[in-house]
Amino acid sequence: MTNTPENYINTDFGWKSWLLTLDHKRIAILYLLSISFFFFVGGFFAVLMRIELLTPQGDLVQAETYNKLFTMHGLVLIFFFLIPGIPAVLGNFLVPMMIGARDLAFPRLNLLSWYIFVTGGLFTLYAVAAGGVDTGWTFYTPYSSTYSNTHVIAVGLGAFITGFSSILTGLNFLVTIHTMRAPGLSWFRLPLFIWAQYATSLIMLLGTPVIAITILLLALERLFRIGIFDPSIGGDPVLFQHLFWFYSHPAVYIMILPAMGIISEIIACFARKRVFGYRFVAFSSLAIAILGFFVWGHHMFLSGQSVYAGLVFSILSFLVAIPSAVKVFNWTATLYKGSISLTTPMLYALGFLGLFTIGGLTGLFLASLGLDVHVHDTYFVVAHFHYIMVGGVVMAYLGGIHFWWPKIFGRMYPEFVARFAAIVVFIGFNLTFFPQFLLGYLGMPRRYHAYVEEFQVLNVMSSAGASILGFGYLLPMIYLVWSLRSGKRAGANPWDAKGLEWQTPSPPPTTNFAVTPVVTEEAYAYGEEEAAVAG
Amino acid sequence: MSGHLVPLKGYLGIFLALMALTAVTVYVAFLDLGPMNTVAAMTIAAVKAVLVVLYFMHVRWSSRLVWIFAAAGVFWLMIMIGLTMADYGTRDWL
Amino acid sequence: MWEDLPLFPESASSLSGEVDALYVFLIAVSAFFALLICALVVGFTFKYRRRPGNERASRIEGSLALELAWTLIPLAITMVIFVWGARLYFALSLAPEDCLEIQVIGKQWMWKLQHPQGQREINELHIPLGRPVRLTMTSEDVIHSFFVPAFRTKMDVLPNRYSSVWFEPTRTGRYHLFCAEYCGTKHSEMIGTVHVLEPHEYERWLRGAVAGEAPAEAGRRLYEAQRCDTCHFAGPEARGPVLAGLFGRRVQLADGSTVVVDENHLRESIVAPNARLTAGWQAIMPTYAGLLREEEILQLLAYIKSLPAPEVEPRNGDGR
Amino acid sequence: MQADVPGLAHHFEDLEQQHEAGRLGMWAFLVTEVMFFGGLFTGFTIYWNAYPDAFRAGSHHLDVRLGTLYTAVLIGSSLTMALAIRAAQVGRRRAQVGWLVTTMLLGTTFLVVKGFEYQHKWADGLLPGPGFAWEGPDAPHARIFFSFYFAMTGLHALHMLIGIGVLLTMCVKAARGAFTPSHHAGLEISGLYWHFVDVVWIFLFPLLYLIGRHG
Repeated sequence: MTNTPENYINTDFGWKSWLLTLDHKRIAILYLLSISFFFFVGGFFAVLMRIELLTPQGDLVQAETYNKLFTMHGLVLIFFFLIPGIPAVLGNFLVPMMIGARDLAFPRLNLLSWYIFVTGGLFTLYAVAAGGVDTGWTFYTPYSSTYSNTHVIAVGLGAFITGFSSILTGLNFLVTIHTMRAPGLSWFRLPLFIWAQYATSLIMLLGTPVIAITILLLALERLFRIGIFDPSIGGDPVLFQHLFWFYSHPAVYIMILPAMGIISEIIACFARKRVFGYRFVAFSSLAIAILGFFVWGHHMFLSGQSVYAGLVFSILSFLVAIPSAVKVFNWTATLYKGSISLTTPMLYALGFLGLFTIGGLTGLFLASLGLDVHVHDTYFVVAHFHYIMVGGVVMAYLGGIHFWWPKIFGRMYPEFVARFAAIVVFIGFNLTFFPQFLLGYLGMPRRYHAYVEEFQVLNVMSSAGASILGFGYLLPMIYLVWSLRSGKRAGANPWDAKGLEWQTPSPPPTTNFAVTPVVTEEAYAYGEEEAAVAG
Repeated sequence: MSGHLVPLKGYLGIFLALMALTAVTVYVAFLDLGPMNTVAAMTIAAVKAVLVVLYFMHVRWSSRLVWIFAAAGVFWLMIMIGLTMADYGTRDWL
Repeated sequence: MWEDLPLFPESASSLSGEVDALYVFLIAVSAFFALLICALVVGFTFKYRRRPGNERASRIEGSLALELAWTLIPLAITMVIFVWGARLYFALSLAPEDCLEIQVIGKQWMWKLQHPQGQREINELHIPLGRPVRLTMTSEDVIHSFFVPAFRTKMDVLPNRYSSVWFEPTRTGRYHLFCAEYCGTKHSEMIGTVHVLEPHEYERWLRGAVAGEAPAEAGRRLYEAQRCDTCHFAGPEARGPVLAGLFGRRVQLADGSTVVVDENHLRESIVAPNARLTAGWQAIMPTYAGLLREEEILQLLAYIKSLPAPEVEPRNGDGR
Repeated sequence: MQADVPGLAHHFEDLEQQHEAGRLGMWAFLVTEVMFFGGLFTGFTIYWNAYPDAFRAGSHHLDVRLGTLYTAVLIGSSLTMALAIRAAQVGRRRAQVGWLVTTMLLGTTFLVVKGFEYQHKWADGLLPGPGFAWEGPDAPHARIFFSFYFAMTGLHALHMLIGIGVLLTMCVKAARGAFTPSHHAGLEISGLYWHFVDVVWIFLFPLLYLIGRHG
């Protein structure tokens, strides 16, 4: 490290310099460490579940334990990995750099958001240690408010607190993107990752407070029996579902939109081309963010919600599928006449394309009223959202981590092993979750600790796939850590990529840019050959 | 940045208008107007809120972005109430 | 091993084939688009891989025609799926007229069912082939969900409220009954079996099963034991509306709105009588919440529904 | 970089940008606040629509004179808050402090009276929970009215408490002369928050206190 120029990592070494840092890049590292921890905690729960489901009888753990496992698996991975994952790590690091700013608009709020996140996480871990919670991550009343005798309030408080870190992150991004773009960086010159983060921030700001108040009311219901959600004293449990899904459906887009942003960056770079239909991809992010708020009732077609409300929510759900389809088609078209190199990030991005397509298409099955009656609350739903959240978000997250790893740490990861790991993850993922579609249509309900015998073959296949997937996730963990010391040194721009973040040294200096950059060209100006436009 | 300087009289006028509207809404609440009671109460409240937002919170003299933010809050609240009511309002249609 | 790997559950109701048809259609649509995307991605990646002679990409900005095409074509396809799914949903929701009416109570962690003639079952349901069956369901505690994969139907079972589901079995046999809404520790043990029998076998089963009192009959005894008739009778001194013939009618409420007297309205009128008071009556009825079990409320409902409408139109909430 | 401008954070280009960011940030935060209270407003609307009689009876138990008083006090405090900012705009330090103190006093008055009202409701057994005592018909849904009453006014009071805390800080800063005609964004942003709390009350007042008046 002797001859390395000063950067944000080596500028200072003490604990304090990290724990009190206001540098968005260091806060991103703090987030990276914390969410990686939660990823493996949540993944550990998943491993236990898949082992339990190898046999129909439910003989590894007690039913109570199993119920806690799937609850904590969902809670930890949704609230502490998927939602903060891409925005708080890659977004935090990249948003200021991509728009040519020296930091986010509110550095103190940024640090505060990490502390809030950690506090919420500690609450949740405390609840796990104290015995866990068994309501499912959806906290449906009246089970959660009256019948469960597990640590509902502690876990709810954990989610409640973490929500504020999400709000602060969204607020910071929104203001930063509005006010701090470098001279010349007009909206249509922004990288699509920024558009995606902007759309995500909107959802964080508008949705998260609703889950906060809902959890608050749930806690009050549990403590004082206020009656709002309690049917035994005149309340309506379905109202809880409305308020819960008003946030929790858009929350899915909090997870997937930033992932889509990453995919746009990676595909443009490794096809060496401007993203096909840039404006359509940009606006489809906004369309998803806005339309995403109109569809929550599709989780409630069988809840006792009115049939007519079901009709409205169904048609709106089909509409929100369109902008996602538009994105997929545009990414595919971007490859046309490109100059494509299959690096590790690109492998993840192409894997994302396939898996997200399947995840999105199976969403149509669930939006369709008559078919949802059969597949609702079965493994079909489980498979669908894992295709989006694991096949989509986690693939994109890993792709993004590899893509920007040299920028963040100034080291290259080992390319060959990384490609191998990407392929293992892709295969393992499909083996794990494709059988679950079949299981769901066969009628296996979700959240079953034991099941009837005819479901066993598919469950064994799924568990086998999960072991491959788990191995695939461990590999990057190992070689990425290894690369921190022993990886090849990366130059400022190892991919020869466009975008302001690549114009700084790797790792970047604390102030990002010595001189505020002036932007004179569109995003992804890879200097393509002028050719006759086909199609 | 120092923002728009509202004359003292302007603030006082808004204040008096708000107080007058408060008096009106209390008076109207005691009349039996059937469903119009709700409409009247909510309309008056909305007018009062708009006065506070436009003048006391200076939105009248703020950038377009602030207008959009303020409108977005109202719009999303309407989505939440409206679509939830779409369920409760039509439950016994079938 | 392929016998161990079924792809479709058994198909045993009048609508299960239609659900399968929509499913197959959606699989076809999905397979087409998924394969299209995969083929294009793989094809482009191979054809335009970076190699000498293809160091630089060709400049392509986009194409409005293509954007419109891949917005409007998927939109049209999804609208077809929407209409198809919605029609099916209505078919699954609207029970035909002359159903076999069965009462279902879900509780942690069992299904309690009762036939109109009084036979009770737990986690088992015997029904005749070829006759539509309608279940009126409620829960004693948390939310459950009644799911029979072979019938391709499912409905949440809520506390303090009735929901219903119907199906017409078309094949004899034994089929799984699952609880599909997570309901606590033994959620996965809240399962049972639906037995679809030939009609004559069903008759024999009915005779052989332990016949309890028919719900309507038990309801009549409850009605008398609770002295409902001291207030609900025809005459100038009546303090509550006549209940005979009330079911299914539209009545006016004290606040001016109207409501159809269905199971849920009757239920609310028993457990929270003053929440939605019928116009023209005083708020004097005491609540029976906690005094009657779910089963007893269902029996009262069965009795009230069984009462023949009186010849003379009584004054029933349509004002005095 | 113009590091020598007083009050300019290192990562902003100029004060204009910094102030605009602060103002936008507060507005974005207020939008989340709208949705936070929005969950309660949604629930209230649903139940009020379903059980209008119980809600009117519950509302009838609230003191409309007190409700009017709260409204007047809060609107007054919004006026004094606006005047405090105006004093900063024209550079009058003592007036700033004076108006801020008045604002806080009005806010405190609101909270103290509210405290007495809570105590009264508690004594009457109207606190939702096992001890809920309701004489009129349809106790379950009257209880839900009072659940909303306490949740909404309680959350509102909590916001006022935070607001008073913020104003106290601003007051100290104002006394030290931190706000000048060209640089008083902190005060302005605190004002936005205070006015927002007033706007919430403008809706709570008719919903809670007035729906049960007629008939």
